[in-house]
Amino acid sequence: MISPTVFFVAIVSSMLINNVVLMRFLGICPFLGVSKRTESALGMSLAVMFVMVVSSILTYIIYYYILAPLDITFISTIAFILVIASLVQLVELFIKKISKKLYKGLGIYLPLIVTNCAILGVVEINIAQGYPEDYGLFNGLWVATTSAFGAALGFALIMFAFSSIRERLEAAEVPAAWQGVPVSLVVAGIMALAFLGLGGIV
Amino acid sequence: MAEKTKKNPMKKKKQQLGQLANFTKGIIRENPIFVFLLGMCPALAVTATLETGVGMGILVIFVLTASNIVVSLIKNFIPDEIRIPSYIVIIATFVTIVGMLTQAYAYALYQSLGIFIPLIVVNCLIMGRATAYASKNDVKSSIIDGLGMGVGFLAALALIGITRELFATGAIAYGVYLPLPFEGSIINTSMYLFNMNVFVGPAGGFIVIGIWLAIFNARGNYLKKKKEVERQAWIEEKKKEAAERKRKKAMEKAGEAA
Amino acid sequence: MSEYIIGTLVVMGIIALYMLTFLLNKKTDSPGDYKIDAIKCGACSNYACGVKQQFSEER
Amino acid sequence: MLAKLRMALILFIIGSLSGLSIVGVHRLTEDAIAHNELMQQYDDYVVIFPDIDLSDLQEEDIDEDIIQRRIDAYDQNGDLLGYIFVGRAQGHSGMNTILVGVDPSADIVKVVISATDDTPNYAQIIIDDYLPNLSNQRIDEVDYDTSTGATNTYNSVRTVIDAASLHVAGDPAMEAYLSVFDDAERYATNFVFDDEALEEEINIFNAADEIIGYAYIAFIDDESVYIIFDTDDVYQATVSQDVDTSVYDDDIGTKIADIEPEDDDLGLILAELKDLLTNSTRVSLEYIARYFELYDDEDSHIGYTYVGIADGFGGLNVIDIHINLDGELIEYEVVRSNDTPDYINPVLENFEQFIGDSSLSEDDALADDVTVGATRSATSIYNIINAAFEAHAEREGE
Repeated sequence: MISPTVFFVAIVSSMLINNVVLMRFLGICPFLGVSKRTESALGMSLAVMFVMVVSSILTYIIYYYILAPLDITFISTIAFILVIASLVQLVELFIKKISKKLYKGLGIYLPLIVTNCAILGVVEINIAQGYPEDYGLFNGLWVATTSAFGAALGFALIMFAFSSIRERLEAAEVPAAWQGVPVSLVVAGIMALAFLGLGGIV
Repeated sequence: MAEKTKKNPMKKKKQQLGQLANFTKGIIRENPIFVFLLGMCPALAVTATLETGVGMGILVIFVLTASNIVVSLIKNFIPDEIRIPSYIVIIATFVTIVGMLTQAYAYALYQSLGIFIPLIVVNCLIMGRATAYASKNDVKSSIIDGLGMGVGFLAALALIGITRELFATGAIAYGVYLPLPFEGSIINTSMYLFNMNVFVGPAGGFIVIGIWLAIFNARGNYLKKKKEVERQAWIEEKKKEAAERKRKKAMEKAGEAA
Repeated sequence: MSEYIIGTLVVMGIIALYMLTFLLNKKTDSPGDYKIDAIKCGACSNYACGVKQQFSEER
Repeated sequence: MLAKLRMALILFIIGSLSGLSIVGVHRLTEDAIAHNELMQQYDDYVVIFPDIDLSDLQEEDIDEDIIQRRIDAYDQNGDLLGYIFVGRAQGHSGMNTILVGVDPSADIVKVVISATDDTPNYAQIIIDDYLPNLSNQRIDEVDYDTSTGATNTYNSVRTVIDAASLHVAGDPAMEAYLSVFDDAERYATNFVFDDEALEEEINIFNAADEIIGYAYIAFIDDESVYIIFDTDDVYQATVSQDVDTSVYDDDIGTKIADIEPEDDDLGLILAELKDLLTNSTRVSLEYIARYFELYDDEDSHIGYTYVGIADGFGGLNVIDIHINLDGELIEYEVVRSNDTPDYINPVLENFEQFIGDSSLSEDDALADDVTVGATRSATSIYNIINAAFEAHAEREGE
């Protein structure tokens, strides 16, 4: 069995050190677009978290149990994006059937997730890490899943933090040219500087 | 449209002009990054140097133009129901192909762009142009639109890349990532004056784009203000003219009466 | 030759899967009268346009 | 129905076109991609050895924590250019892959950082200012600069070089042993002398892990000299790069006891060795290398001195254990130790309670209040004394 520290390290490193938004530049669109209100930021994060973890598992299985044995890993890009897109469709379908409330809460974010590069990005990174070499084919799945979960947590953390900052930013007096996105980007830059300091943790 | 132009040569000229405008609109007026904020992820991630930015831009131009061509070719055959998924498949196919070509013929670029090559699939710009433009227009203008938007994207990435590379390394190198037959550096201060590592990293990316956006906003605001002032002046003039006319009319009336 | 067949078949399989889920989802009605209007700005199903709108609203 | 069929047909066409074009481009590019991936590795090889023959690369997977691979580099004529060690070590952000090129005489040719996630400018400082200094130094005695900035990157380079130095092909000691014993497989330090000239006693093993000979490492004018004997203490050879050993060529095949050393540097060492080997008996136990017979001032045989060696805290501890004819501990003395005196002295005092005993109680010897902070010192002495008792019992049994 793999030691628990591997999972701990996977979570911390993908959540804080290699944060998807601030360090890997993934999911900038929702970061700028859906962070105006804390509520919507959290809704988006939740939807992303679910899709990210499940699609990590699915793509891992598809890559290592179907594409790799058939020696056709070169089609992984098209396979991954279609798997993610199908997953999103399925999730939407189930949410529609299960609960109206949930659909109202999360449904609006689901179509946006397909074009969210954070999902595809994390999936590609997970595959590029080559976990099976380090942990074995099956155990690697759990490490990949954990690190996808960590990445999603990191995304949620940044979305929440940034939406809170933005709520304050609304009240601040910003020069006309800097209003809106420019000042948001500079704020994000400063946040990224702060996150650089976490580099040595693991 | 085409039939009408045959009848009227003047209109044909206008349309040619329109094609040029169609090309240039993507570069400044509808710049994907600075105006529409499309494709921000690569704009931040691959612009640490000019060359990686330009490389990304070239790949995007290729994918964008190719998918625009295919989409506009098959726009009449695709049932509305499966339009979006078909486009995703087409784009993903081109991205996979472009990825393999890069890996084969520009390996250094492939390595430095990393996962951002497959991520072209989810670049909103490409999907956006496919649904908004290519699916409604003929092949020729779709190509021009794709090229124009792509060049605009490339120009924006290059601008960000130049800024970041200059501040980070004090030099602009070429031939490192792109498969050029020569290599060297365009500008080389060869001192550590500008050697600010923060611009290579994520923080620098955010801040540089933020600053450029602010600059473009300031310019936009200024133009708007100028336009507004001109409009006001024009309105004043019209008002004056109208008043003059009224006065004249009144005088004429008075003259007649007299 | 077999590489062509296997590769094409797998790609087609995944496309079929996606289309199936897409059509299934499309056929499923949203609950109640609630209708999501995510793709407001036809150009792209992303928030970037949304940002642009917010941006101009803020001004 | 017709609409559905049409949709299915269109899907089929899109799918097959997309699949075929992807596979087609793959077939078109796969050779180029494979070539690129190979060239990327080889690029660094060429930087290290410009004359390398890429078609004749012999790679050996090592698969240790740090060193991953060793590549033997030959030139077009088939002459050995040197070795390349590929290692991975932790840099500032993520693992750095570092290549160390070593020539056959164990001098570093070039060090290349082939993959790094560290900040490019910092890595560049190391590449520009520090890596060139490493060239032409002996890999096992590299004089590292103190790096300012980019310490993590530089440390990863150090880690890989140090790890590679353990692997350096053409290990002079092993070569010396192989020149005498064709079947020599590995060697291990058996004993460390507290002596100016003599340094170590080495056991030479064959593939079946049997001892096939002994070697003594000595220093003459800062040059290592390997004096080699077989298991019957028959002189086999003296191997050294610079020291002239031909004087003793006539003695090859003679037992050490019968050699008459001359009055030169090597002769003095041989005389010392002769003295040692004729007066002591070898023991093959883990912590005890040999014993001497112990005589008192009137030359009567009163017991044995067992010379023990064990890992302490600061390196090897060498301790003499004196045991009388009844098997009781008379005395022990530290011949050599690098452990901190403050730690080892209380431990030594603690062992005084066993003087007169013929066995050790582990509980008393390693009592917690004594060994606090000095566990390794205490354990090493305990192991040596214990082994001395065992050796004594074994000798009595014979």
